[in-house]
Amino acid sequence: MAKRAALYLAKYETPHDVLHAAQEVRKAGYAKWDVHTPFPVHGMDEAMGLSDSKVGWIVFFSGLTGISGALLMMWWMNGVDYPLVVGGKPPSSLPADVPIMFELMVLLSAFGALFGMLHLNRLPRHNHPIFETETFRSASDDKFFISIESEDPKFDLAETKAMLESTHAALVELVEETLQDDEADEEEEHH
Amino acid sequence: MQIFPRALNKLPVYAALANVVVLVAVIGIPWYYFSPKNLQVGYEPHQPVPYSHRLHAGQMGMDCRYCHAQIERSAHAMIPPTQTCMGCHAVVKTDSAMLAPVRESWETGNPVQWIKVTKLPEHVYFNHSVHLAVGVGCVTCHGRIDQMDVVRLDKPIAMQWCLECHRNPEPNLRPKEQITNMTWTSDQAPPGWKPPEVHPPTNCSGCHR
Amino acid sequence: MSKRQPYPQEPARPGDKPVWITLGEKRSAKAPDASAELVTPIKSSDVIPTSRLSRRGFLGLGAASAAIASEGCIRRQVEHIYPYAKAPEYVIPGVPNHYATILTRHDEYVGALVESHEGHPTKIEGNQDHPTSLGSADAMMQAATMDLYDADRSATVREKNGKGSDWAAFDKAFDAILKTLAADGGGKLRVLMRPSNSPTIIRLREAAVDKFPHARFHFYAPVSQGNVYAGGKIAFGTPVMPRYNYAFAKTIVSLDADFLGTEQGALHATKGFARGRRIERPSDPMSRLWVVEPTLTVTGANADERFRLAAGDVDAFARALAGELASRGVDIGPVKDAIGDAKAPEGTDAFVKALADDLVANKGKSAVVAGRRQPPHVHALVHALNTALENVGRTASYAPVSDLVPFDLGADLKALADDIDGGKVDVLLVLGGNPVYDAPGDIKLGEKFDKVPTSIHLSSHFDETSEHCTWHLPMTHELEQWGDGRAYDGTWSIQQPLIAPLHGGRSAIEILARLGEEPAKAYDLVRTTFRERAMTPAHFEAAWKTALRLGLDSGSNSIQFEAHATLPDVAAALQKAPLPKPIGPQNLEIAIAPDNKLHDGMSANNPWLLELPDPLTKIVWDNAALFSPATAKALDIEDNDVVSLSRDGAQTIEVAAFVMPGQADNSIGLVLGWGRQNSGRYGNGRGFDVSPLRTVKDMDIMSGAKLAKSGRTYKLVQTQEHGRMEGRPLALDTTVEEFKSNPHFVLFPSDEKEIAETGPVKRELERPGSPTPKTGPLWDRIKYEAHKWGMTIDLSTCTGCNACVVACIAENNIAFVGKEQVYRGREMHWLRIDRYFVGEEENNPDIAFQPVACVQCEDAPCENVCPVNATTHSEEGLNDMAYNRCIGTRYCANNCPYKVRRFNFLEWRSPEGARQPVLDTYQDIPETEKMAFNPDVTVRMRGVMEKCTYCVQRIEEAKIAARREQRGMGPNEIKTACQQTCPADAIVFGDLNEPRSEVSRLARSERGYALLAVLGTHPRTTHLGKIRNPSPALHKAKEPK
Amino acid sequence: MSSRNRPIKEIGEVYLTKEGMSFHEVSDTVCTVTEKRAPRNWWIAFFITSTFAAILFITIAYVFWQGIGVWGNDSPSFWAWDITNFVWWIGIGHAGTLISAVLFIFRQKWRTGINRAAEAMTIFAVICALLFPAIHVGRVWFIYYMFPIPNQMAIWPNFKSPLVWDFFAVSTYFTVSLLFWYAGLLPDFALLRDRAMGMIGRAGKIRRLVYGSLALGWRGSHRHWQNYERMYLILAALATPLVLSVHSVVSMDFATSVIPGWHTTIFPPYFVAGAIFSGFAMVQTLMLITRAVYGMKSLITMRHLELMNKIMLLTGSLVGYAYFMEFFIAAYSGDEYERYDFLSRLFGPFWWAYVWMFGCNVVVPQLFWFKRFRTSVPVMLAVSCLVNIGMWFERFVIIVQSQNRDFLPSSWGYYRPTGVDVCLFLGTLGLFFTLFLLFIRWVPMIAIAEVKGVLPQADPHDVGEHSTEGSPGHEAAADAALAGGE
Repeated sequence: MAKRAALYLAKYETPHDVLHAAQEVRKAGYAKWDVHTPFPVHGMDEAMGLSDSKVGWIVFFSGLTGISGALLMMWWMNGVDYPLVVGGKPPSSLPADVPIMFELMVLLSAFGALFGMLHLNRLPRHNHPIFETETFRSASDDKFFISIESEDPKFDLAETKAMLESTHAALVELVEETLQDDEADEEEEHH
Repeated sequence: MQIFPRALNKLPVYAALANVVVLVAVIGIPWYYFSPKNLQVGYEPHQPVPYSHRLHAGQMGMDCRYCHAQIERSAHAMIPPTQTCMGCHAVVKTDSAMLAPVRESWETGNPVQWIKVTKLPEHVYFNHSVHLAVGVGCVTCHGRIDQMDVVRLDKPIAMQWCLECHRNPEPNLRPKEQITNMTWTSDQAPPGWKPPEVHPPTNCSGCHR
Repeated sequence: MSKRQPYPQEPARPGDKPVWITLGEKRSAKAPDASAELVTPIKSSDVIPTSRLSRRGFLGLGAASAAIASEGCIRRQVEHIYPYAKAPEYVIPGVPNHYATILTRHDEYVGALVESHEGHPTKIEGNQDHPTSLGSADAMMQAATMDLYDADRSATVREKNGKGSDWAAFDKAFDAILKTLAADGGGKLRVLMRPSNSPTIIRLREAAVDKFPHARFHFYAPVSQGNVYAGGKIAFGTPVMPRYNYAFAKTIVSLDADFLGTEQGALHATKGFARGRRIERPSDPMSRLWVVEPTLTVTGANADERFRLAAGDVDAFARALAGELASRGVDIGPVKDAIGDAKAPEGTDAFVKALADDLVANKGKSAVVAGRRQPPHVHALVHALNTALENVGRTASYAPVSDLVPFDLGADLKALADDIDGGKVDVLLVLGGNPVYDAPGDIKLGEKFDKVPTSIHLSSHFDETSEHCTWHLPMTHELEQWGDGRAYDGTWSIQQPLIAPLHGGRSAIEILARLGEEPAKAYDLVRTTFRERAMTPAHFEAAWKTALRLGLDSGSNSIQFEAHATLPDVAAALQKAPLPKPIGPQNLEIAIAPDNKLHDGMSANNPWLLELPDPLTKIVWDNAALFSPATAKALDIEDNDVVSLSRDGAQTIEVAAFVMPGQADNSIGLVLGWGRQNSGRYGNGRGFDVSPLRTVKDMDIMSGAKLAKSGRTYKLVQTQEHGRMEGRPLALDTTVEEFKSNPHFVLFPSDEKEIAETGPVKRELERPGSPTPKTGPLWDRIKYEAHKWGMTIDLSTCTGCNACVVACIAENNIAFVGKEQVYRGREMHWLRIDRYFVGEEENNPDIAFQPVACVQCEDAPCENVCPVNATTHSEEGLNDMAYNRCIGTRYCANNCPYKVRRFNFLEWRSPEGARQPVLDTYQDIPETEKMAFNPDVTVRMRGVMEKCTYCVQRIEEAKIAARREQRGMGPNEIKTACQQTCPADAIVFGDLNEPRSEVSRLARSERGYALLAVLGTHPRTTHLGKIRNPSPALHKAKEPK
Repeated sequence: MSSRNRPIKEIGEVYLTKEGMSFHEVSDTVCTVTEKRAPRNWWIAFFITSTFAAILFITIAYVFWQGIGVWGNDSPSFWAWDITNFVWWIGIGHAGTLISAVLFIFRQKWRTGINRAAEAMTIFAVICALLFPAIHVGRVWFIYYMFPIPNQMAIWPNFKSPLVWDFFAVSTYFTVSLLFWYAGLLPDFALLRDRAMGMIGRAGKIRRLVYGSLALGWRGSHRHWQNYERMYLILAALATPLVLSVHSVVSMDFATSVIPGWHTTIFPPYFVAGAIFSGFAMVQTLMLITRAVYGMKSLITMRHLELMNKIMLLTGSLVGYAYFMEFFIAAYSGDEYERYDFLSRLFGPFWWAYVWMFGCNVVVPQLFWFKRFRTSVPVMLAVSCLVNIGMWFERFVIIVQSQNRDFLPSSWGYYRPTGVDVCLFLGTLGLFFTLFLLFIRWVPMIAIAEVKGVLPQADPHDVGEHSTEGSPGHEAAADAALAGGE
């Protein structure tokens, strides 16, 4: 069972520390790195220099589908396919369609929001090298981490370690993952 | 420590695929398999008397209304009484084994227990007379009965199918004298013949009362 | 949900008796069709159609497959088709035949036209050509099919020792009996039967007397014409049946006579009366009806002037009236002295005076009518008055009575009882009737019967009387038997069977024939009698066929003679008859009348009638003792209290009390026909039997009643609990005067165009009508180019008689649900008659009847809210209801302002093993009841909504017929069931787009208004406002008080 | 400089949690509930509620077998307890999403203590509500006619029917609430997963598998947090109008009809106010109980409760206003039917129901004008229960009373319920509480990640020297943080 260096994990005690550390790492010019916190830490977006989230767009378009789909469905079913005289009203009347148009818009938007988020985050991903280490368990509790992946071009066992220690990390650890036969697709999944 | 195998990371892909499959199944399967087209058409029960429409209506060319008398006056299909059969079979094929049930019925007075082929739901009120009156041919709903040795259900008799014609009857209309003609096509229409102006009901009480 | 399949199920079996139908054609009897689960053969256990997989039982599970089934898919179970073996002539499966016959109604014969589907009767209409019905039928006739299919009818001959017997055994025994009787000329033979003017019965009776000279015939019926005949005897020297021309009479006075309801001849009386009331323009003349009666009756409810008067005081009132007339120069000769200075009952003075003036003003155009239960001399006096008022020959004429039975039937029955006590009776033959139940209490007939060595009872049910007889014989229903009878005017009518006896019974004449001539088929007996219409054999057959076809022998009606009362005799009778002690708080009265629905209780097992709300009290499944609000307060009685009533010489009964406005003070109103113990599953123990209170002396009117509260209560159930309109413009009415001054009293006519025509609306009237909103909807309203079905209901002529309600039940397979469910407000009647009390006086209100069925709104609120499009509009503006699409959210019913939608809360036609709500037991409905279903109408299952469809099945049939025959439709071609049966012709249906149709004319009438039009529902049903014709004089007289 | 997350004592703000709570304490307090064995009381409660839940399902089976005639529904009360219960439950189901969404958008940090439980309650209430439209139809096996699916009858639902709107609205609401709830749970499931790592034996393995798969491999990555926060904000933004729309649509079942007492434009806002009112009352009831049972006083503080009471006072008064407006409109409309109907609410056969409704919904909440009552647990418990009773009667009055006094006096009636009606209603209560008990037993009943997010030390700019080497106890850190704050 060959092992391979997957990522460096640096642990911090407080949000304050990890925020500063993140700024350092970013200065150091790493690309494939991440911060792990039990709750979203404010100012981290800037610290990591992340661009705005794209969830909004997904929601917008799914919502659009919902509202137009609803209108189309009702117009065709009641107005075109089998127009019936109901209460002496015209077979297809817009006012009556409004509530359902709204509901379907909301419904599809909601789906768009959640699944869009999951998609952008490439979740669900139940298996991740980072889970190899016991240290990481506290990431969801009260500790703060920075991880730098080995795929990162600037990744270097020595330098990266040094850089992370320079950020007052409470602990720096190299996480290794065991390689399997399906190496190939494992690789491509990283890219 | 990993809880799940790496393979599970493909989950999203599988989930997406599964979704599509289920969706298609849920809508598609009932749509097709529960449809009269699939469940009704081809119903071909074994009748107590192997009466052959092919022989009587086809080869001998008897008019449908010879047996199904009064069908132009009544709502019902007018399955002929034993009397009608005996009209001929008192002299023709008097000892045919196949006709035994008919003769028995004639003697005992008990009816021949025909099996219903063209079954409508019981809340549907179909009226033969009016359809014939406007010139809907037998063949339109019953198919080439003159080619059937055993009567089989030929058309998906369901609301949707009825509506197709009720919404656009013209293609299914013919001159009144042609209603029992199994082979009539619109190009045989006499010159200048126009399908009559019928306005079949598409509202509920047209068929449900 | 299902309808019957077209083909008859049951083969003709060798055993069956042949049934004869019109034109003497013979055909084989057929049991009902079976195939759909609703109907199975009643005689054949062998052929159970496989499709009788009870879908309902199965739906109980809510099985999804049922859903699929109703979509017409996978119905794999085999369905059979059973064509005839030998097709009967004149029967095209699916095309109903109609046969003319007669039915007994209130002990008179009424012409009927019966619809028969593949050999079993499903619907009864009046016979257009018959003088008694003139095309109309009443509630009891409409319900007759249910009597025919009553599953509790007796099916076997029974002996006292309980062991079932059969006809063969009886015939043997009976022959022996007759032999022994022949010895002394039948000295110990007694025959008890209901009075009947059937020529055949009379003939056979005479024949029997020839053979058994010493035998005695006795007659009894709980309700009889005795007093009427006796009165005629006094006045004219011969018993007569008076007839009044209500159409022509301008002033009609009813002295305790319910001539629109329970009296004989009510059907044609209503026809005539309605004609006199139907006014279209204010200028039209209108009759005025004065009623003096103790209990609010249908007649009283239609009165213009009504006085609540105890039945016992009516005598005094009549005399006072005569006096007033005399004092106004009406020549009543010696009668004047006979009445001396009779005091009018207190409070009636103004009434009598105004009435007298009105009569004098309308000499020769008036009619005075006395009620059946009033004593003979009152009838005599009435004849005298009609003579004196010159009405004879104009509004009053008299027909001879064809069968001479004793006038006092009670006494006749008593004579029989005494003979039994005296051991003079060995053999008692009771043909029909149920004397033990309905005989006066003081005779104790049951005990008497037990003493008779051989008593034979022929009856449809094994009833109270059968229990006291040694032999019980099942009797045929009138739709199963040959017979004949005479109409009130003597018209000779033939009764022909529609179906072979379901339970192998025999008719009265078949038994009677055994006494006299040699036994023969009823058919021959009736024909033999008919020969008496002196005709050569050649003519005979033709005449016979015509009579069968028409249901009557035209020209056989006896001459109406215009007799003039011989005043001295009347005077003598009056002198002989002392005035009864006036009714008062110290002298309570009990007045017994036949019931509005069950009459005398002979069809007490008929669920259609049992669940039919009483026209006035709206009580179902029960009768009650009626008290006026004042009396109730005085006696401290409330609704539902159980009180015990008694009087000297009579037994005590317990009955539930009901406080009824319009009831006379100190008079307790009771009705016959209830409290049957042995009527069958539906009728047993319903209501209270009042006959124990009757005595031979006083059958109907009895003073000196004693009343005691039991402290218990009994649940009386009404279909309408709230009787006031709360000032809402619902059943609009006005007086002739107001109508003249303001022809548009209904104020806002039913559509914009009308408003333009009739001009602005008067606001000052205190009861505003309901305007159609001036601002229409936001969209263009739909135009109905082709047919535009509509209906008008004339509140002026509607008497509230309930015939239309039962007609609707019979036509549309409407379920009955039982007392408990009605209590829960779940009655299913598509057509209901709302009864409102009008006016402030709670003791003596005016009555307004308003029939309400689905009004077929053009902009129907119910349709908008149905989530599944189960109720939508047709191109002809019908508010369609697709039962098979309905999922039962009941939202439509919520949103129906008229509350005419009915919901199947439970499976009223219980599936196997499910609780039958009507009886609250676990059982299926009887197979025979299923034969009553109309095959053209879907039978609704539980969980679906239903409502009036304007009889869409009739509309479609007519349209199809027209198209089949390549013709247009006649202006008034279609008649709905309610319209066809309405004796008052108050309901008119037709095409509003058809200028020639009657409905299009009436809908535009000035009295026309749309119920709750203010909601903008644009109903297709137009109600015509009610016009009353109160006496101006009387009201002026009232003013000062 | 001071922390955004610290209360400004000057204006009387207090801590949202027990002062100085550390991240780990928060995790512990909440998670241990799901990790320890259930307390005895839990089992007793669970036994009782699940019994009632069982009754519910038996009753439903009975109704299917016999038909809904076994209920008291009649003509004219074609709808009665069935729809009353439906509207009541839906109303209760509004508080959850409202607390989560609306308060989230208004940045009301105090919501964090209660939003999780509130959302759960929403979902369970909506489940109970959805039961009724389903079983109240006469032929339940045909209910799919309501859905726009292709069929051999070639006929579609009637989209003009408010009932169809209702179906879409409620099912949408249920789905969205579910998504919202689950999204919020993601990080907490991850926490439970990670805590389970240490556990040995079967229990640990199962917990790892279950919570692991539910956590979808969440690893608190900030790149994820970024999308996550945006998603949460959007869901909140969607849910807010949704909440308002749902009960508006429900109210349209009545408002679009013609029946006096139903046909009212005031209904949508009036129903929404009522919904929030009853919803908060139910949340309050539940919170008070769980708080007592599980000693969550550190996380569900008196401040939470008092704020809730204030909202109840507000919405209660709104509802009261609506009651008065109804009468005014009826009088002002000049519509005799409308007038009569409202008068008979007071003096008609159902006056007693009106008294319950008015007393519980309008009079009782006025107690909360006084801080003494606002902060007294027994009082608020009593009030919140009474409010729920009152709100049930409100729906009863609107639905049944109006039907029994509509246009034609001839068809007026008096509604009488049956035992089956009662069993159904109690049954839904049983189902509701059963689900809720299961929830507090297996799911973090408080949004841990969010609570941590509003702790003072969660703010990176929250000064207070934190050693860079080694780790001082959490208390120390917290104290330091506090010191810095003042």
